[in-house]
Amino acid sequence: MAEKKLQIALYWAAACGGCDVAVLDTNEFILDVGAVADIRLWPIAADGKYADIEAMEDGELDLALFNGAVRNSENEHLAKLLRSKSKLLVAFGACAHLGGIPGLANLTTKEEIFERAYLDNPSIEEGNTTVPHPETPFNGDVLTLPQFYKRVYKLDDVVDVDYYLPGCPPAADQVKAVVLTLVAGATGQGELPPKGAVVGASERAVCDDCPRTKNEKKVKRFYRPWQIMADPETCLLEQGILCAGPATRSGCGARCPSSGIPCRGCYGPVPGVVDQGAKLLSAVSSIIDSKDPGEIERIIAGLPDFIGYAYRFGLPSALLQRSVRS
Amino acid sequence: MTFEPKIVGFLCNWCSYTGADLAGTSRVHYAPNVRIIRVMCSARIDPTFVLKALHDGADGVLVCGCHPGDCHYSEGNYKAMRRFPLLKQLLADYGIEEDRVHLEWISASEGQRFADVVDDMTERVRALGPSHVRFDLASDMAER
Amino acid sequence: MTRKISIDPITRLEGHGKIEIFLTDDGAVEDCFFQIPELRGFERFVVGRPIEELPRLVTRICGVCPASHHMASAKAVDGCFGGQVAPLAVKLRRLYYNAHFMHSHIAHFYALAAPDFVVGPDADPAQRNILGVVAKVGLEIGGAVIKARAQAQEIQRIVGGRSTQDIWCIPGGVAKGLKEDELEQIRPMVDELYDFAVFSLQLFRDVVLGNKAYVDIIVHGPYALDVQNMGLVDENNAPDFYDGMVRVVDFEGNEICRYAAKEYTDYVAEHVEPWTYLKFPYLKQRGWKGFVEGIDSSIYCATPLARLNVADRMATPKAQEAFEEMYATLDEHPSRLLLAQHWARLVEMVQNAEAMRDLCADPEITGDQFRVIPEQVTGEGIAIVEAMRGTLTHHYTCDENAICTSANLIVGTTNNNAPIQMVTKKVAQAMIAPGKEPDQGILNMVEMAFRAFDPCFSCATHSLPGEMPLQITFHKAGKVWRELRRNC
Amino acid sequence: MEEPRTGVYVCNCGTNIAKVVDCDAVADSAAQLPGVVVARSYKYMCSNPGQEMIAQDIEEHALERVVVAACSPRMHEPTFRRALQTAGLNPYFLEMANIREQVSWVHDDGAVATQKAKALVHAAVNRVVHHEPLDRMSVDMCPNTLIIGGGIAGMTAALEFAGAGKQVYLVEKLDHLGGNLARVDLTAPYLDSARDIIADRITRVTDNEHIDVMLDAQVQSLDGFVGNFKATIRRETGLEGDGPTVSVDVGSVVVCTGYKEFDASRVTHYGYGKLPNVITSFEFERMLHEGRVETKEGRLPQYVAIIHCVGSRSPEFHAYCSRVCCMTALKYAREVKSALPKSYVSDIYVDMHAFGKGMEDFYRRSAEIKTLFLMYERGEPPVIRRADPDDDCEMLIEVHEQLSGEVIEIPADLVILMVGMEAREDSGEVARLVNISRDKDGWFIESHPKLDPVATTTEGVYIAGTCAAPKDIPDTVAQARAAAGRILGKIARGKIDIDAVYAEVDEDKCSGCRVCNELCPYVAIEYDAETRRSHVISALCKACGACVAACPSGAIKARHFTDEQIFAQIEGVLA
Repeated sequence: MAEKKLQIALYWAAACGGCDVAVLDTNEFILDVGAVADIRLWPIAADGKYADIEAMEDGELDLALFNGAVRNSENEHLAKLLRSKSKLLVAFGACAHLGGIPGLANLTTKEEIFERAYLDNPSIEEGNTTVPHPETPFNGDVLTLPQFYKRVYKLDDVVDVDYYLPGCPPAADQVKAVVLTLVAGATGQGELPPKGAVVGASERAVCDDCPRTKNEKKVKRFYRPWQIMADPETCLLEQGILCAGPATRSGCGARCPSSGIPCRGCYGPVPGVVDQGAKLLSAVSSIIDSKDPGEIERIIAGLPDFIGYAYRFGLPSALLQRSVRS
Repeated sequence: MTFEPKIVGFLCNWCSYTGADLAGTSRVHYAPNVRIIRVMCSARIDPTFVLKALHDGADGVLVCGCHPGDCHYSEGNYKAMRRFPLLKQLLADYGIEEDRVHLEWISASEGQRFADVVDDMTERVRALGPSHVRFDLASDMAER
Repeated sequence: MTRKISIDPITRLEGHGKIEIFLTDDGAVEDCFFQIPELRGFERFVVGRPIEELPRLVTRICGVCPASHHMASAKAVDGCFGGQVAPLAVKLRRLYYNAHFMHSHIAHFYALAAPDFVVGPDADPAQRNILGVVAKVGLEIGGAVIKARAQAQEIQRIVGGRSTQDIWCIPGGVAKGLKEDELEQIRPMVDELYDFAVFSLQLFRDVVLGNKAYVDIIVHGPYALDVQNMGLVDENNAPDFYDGMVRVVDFEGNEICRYAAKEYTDYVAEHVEPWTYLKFPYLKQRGWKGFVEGIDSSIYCATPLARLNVADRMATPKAQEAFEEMYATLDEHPSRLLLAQHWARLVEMVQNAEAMRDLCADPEITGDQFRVIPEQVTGEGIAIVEAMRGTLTHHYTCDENAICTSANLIVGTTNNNAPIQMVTKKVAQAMIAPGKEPDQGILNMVEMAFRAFDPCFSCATHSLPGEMPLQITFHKAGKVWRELRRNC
Repeated sequence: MEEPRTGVYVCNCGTNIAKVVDCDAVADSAAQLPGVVVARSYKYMCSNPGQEMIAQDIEEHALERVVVAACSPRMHEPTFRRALQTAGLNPYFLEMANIREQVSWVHDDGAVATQKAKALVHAAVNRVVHHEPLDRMSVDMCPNTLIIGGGIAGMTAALEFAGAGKQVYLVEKLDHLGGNLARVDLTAPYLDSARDIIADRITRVTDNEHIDVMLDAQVQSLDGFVGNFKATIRRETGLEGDGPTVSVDVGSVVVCTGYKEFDASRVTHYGYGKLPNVITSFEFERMLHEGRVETKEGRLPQYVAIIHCVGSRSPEFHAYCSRVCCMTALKYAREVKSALPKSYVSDIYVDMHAFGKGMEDFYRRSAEIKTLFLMYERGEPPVIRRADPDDDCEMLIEVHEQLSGEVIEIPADLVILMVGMEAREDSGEVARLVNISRDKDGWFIESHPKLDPVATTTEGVYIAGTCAAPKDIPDTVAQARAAAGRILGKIARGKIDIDAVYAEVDEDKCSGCRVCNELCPYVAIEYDAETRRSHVISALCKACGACVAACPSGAIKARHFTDEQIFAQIEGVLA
């Protein structure tokens, strides 16, 4: 075992870099990994020989951690490349797992995004009509840019994924645990999780780890977080503050509710749940305390843009993808 | 040929489903577009069912329960009633036409009414045309 | 026929920024393009979301400096509610933000910049990384670096619940206050960080200023750019990272303008080129004049150095000493020497540490009045903070139900898009000339030019700062002619 | 996964299904579905040969699942479940597709109907794959019974139980037993005295050691489930209102709350309430009781008129027939004659309903005693007005007589309105109390109108007598005995099977968010503060599934209505 070092690659696509920071936040642990593995590609921490990756045999890599969603042709190309070169491919973090916050772009269109970024914008150069283009000719040659897709995809929309590590970003200790498990598995010193498994997360919802006290729930009014001084000890949902905790897999350690901020669901659905948003919807509306249709309407008016809460981190993984608008 | 919508109907066992049976025993004829799925109570209807039906190609979804105050489980239909407006809002956020998903109270003695509801819903969904919701990743990626 | 050289800082396929250099047949640089191939569209898809959610959304623009976006966003959202904020919340936010600034600067200086200076620009690439630095300065210092970064992060976590992908600010204040016991945890860390900042300055003095070769690179390298400077200052024209007025000063030290956040559209505009997704901000009143240097150029830098360039003094005593020492050595204020960025960063770190110390000493800091409930929705908010990598502007509007109706962002690195463009071309021209074949050297030089700006393409394009693998591909009539690589 | 071996049986239901649906085609398409090893179309699946066919196939083809496409599962699901059980297969491995009530009886286009039938069968086959073997829970049957209502029905049932030595709690709202029958004098057709019928029963009931009669009492709450109810009963202690409550354990409940008579003043053209000598049938019964047939003024009436269908069989009031009024009217005609031989009796009716044993003879005999029969059109009811002073009568009734086709005016000194039966105003409360449903007229709904007339949709709760619909004494008594018989059978077994369909919490998934806690109408969900988990008391759960849909963790499973099963059905109907 020891003589042949593990071959590892880390990569980010349409992401913010928080996932790589999460890896950095394992601090000295990285050095331990360095001891058992060759990190063949990791742009943030340098010294990755990309060209070698392309030159590699298929399956030459043992493990590839891919974070970020697929927003453009380059992201997709790299996803496919790493898939073919690596024995194990891990969707690392909410964007690769569910589409992440960049996935909210699926509520709008490519045209609207370009319009806003380059044409209709208070600080844009007056009278500008230029927008970036995949191909710009220059002296008989051409400057190329990757193609910006119509919508955002999650990693397993474009390639086959072995494991999913949820979180925005994944908690550093979870990253540690998962890397250890996979390294052990890949070196035959341990059992690999079943293919397709969500790793580095709890089997229960965030409430299980949330320190707030929970009681029977009946809600007469929903509040936006800034509208009331929430009691620091009791369940936020009970107080009428929309919290995705009950419909969200734990593993984060309930960081947000512990700090007085409602959960927004970055770890994705609880195991066995098909659509996180639908489940949040069902739970939240089930605790409405009224039998009067008019009053019920008034109560849910306290939950504007529900789709933005229901699929904050997972629109590309929701049951419904395409609306009549697109 | 005219478009024949596919509608999935979720009916509670005690009132609506019995009402639909009554339409049958009374030989009341109605549009054949609704395919009925029986649940014990309208409160069992998880919004996921509705999204799943739309996702799998339903052009419309009909949800039926007992009349408020007359639920076999005393208040199950109120639970359905509470979930529905938020579900409608979510579907609207998606840009899905309102008439595609409909909630109706049908009692065990309202066979005729059930038939009317089905005919009416079928007409409204037919007028909307086929649902654009059904999502096929392959074709979507092909045209991106 | 033109030859095209393409430098992929993070090769094409990893693609978060590449350089295309066009050579004439005789081998002179004809033109040079620094391309950013990414766009995510936050400005569009935050529309329709409840305005108070934006501070939690925009942090995903950049996982490297999420706190900068969180702060700018929080302030812009406060603005949408009439701008009323609990005074204690402002103090807590400053404490939190200084901590964030500090760990970001530590990471950059030691992991990214130090290799050039501590290990040496000409050292073996394999050694030119944090491990090399540790090898040179000794393990205990290496340990101290990791510890300091972790401590600064821990302070952020204790104060605001999370150290990355921040969640803490809500309209009118912050979600949680600072408890007495939490303050007691923080205090010793703050003191250690102060000592660490002072130590880092000393290290710079000893290792860098003590080495004539390095000083030469800083002062005489091709890394001077005759463009203007932008930065946020307080009423005394001392740097302020959280709030203040934007001051723009030309490279000779004349103030061009001094404006409040809400006026930004009068002073800054963004130019678009078809070959890159990243826009080019410029001084609006001067108009877009292209990528040109000069005293009346409309191009500006917004960097640590620029911040000190527009400042008359530092806000805290120890930082003030460091400030005076630096400019005395550089012997110009403002300075055009891009590599002085690293020094500027250390000076800022001292101010961060001192500021945190003062805030911890504030008797009110553990109070419970850390939030006010907004009474009205006024509909528009514009906020500016200093991100580590430059001035950061967030501009929102919302409807009467506090739902976002529009958003506009000018992020730190975007400000420096044009200067990066220009310095890259400058370096290329210096290194590539008729008859002079490009060689490995160009890689280091180009990288150092980049590094000077610490370009955070997470913000601008969401690639990451790092020791960027470099690759130059020389094209003759579109065909690959030769390749040079480092770290790739 | 390897699909379980499934058999599909398409019932022709004689021609009920086959005349519209191409059953063979449905079977053929089913045969193509994964896992289906045998698919047959047969004339009557519910017949013995039909059931044996299933049993045989289970044997021969080693079937693991069975789908029957036939009538509504509400009709024959128990039948086919038994068939599976006798063949040694878990009864819950059955799924039915309703292609009669919801296809052949409601669609006429054969092609379309067959298409729909195929889809429903596809859904059933998809679903049955995910079925799990379930065991019914067997719990003790409490031998005590609660009877609500002390009328003829309630007392009859009570005596049945007492006769079998079983404890009964008979709860009567009023201060006396007897119900509506106690307000009646003689009964049709044999004119024996209702008094005797009632009085005898009242003494037997009150004297019986096994019958705890609670007068001035009302059931306040009923919790629990079949075999194990707990009822709280509040006794009114006269004037000072609310009295003590007692709580009793019962295994079954018989609802015998009876009816109330129609309020005649709602029919304006009869002038009831304005004209002093227009009275209702019950007011007339009281006269007979007191043995004096006379007008308000105390004169003996020369002309007596009886008007039928007051409030019944009328579009604006009740569409239904109250079933007993016609014969009661004839009874009155005879009683008037015997009381006042010189008087003239006219009987104004719509149709004379004389169904049932001895009734036609009774009708004929009444005709012989010179009663004047006048038939009016439902749309044109008679109109009563005061007579002029010089007339020899007090009132004049204008009737559009159907047989002669003439408008006839007849004299009257006393008018008896045959008021119909209607559901009691408190029937809604009672329905909610014992959790049963009412039809549009407020009558309680039976489990099946023909096959199960005294049971309800709530196991352990039965209905008897006129609370279910208007009926006469023999039918009421028959129902009361039927209900008692059903219950005594269960008591004799001592144990009772609870449906295996209920909700279950997977505590490894439950996060203790407590969203479900408030939702259960039967307080079947317990939260354990120690383990911070919620859990369902299966015996109390009635399987509505409210908590299942609400659980954001998908930690609650609705046995036999799982998400997987319903998803599979959705895919099936849309395939």
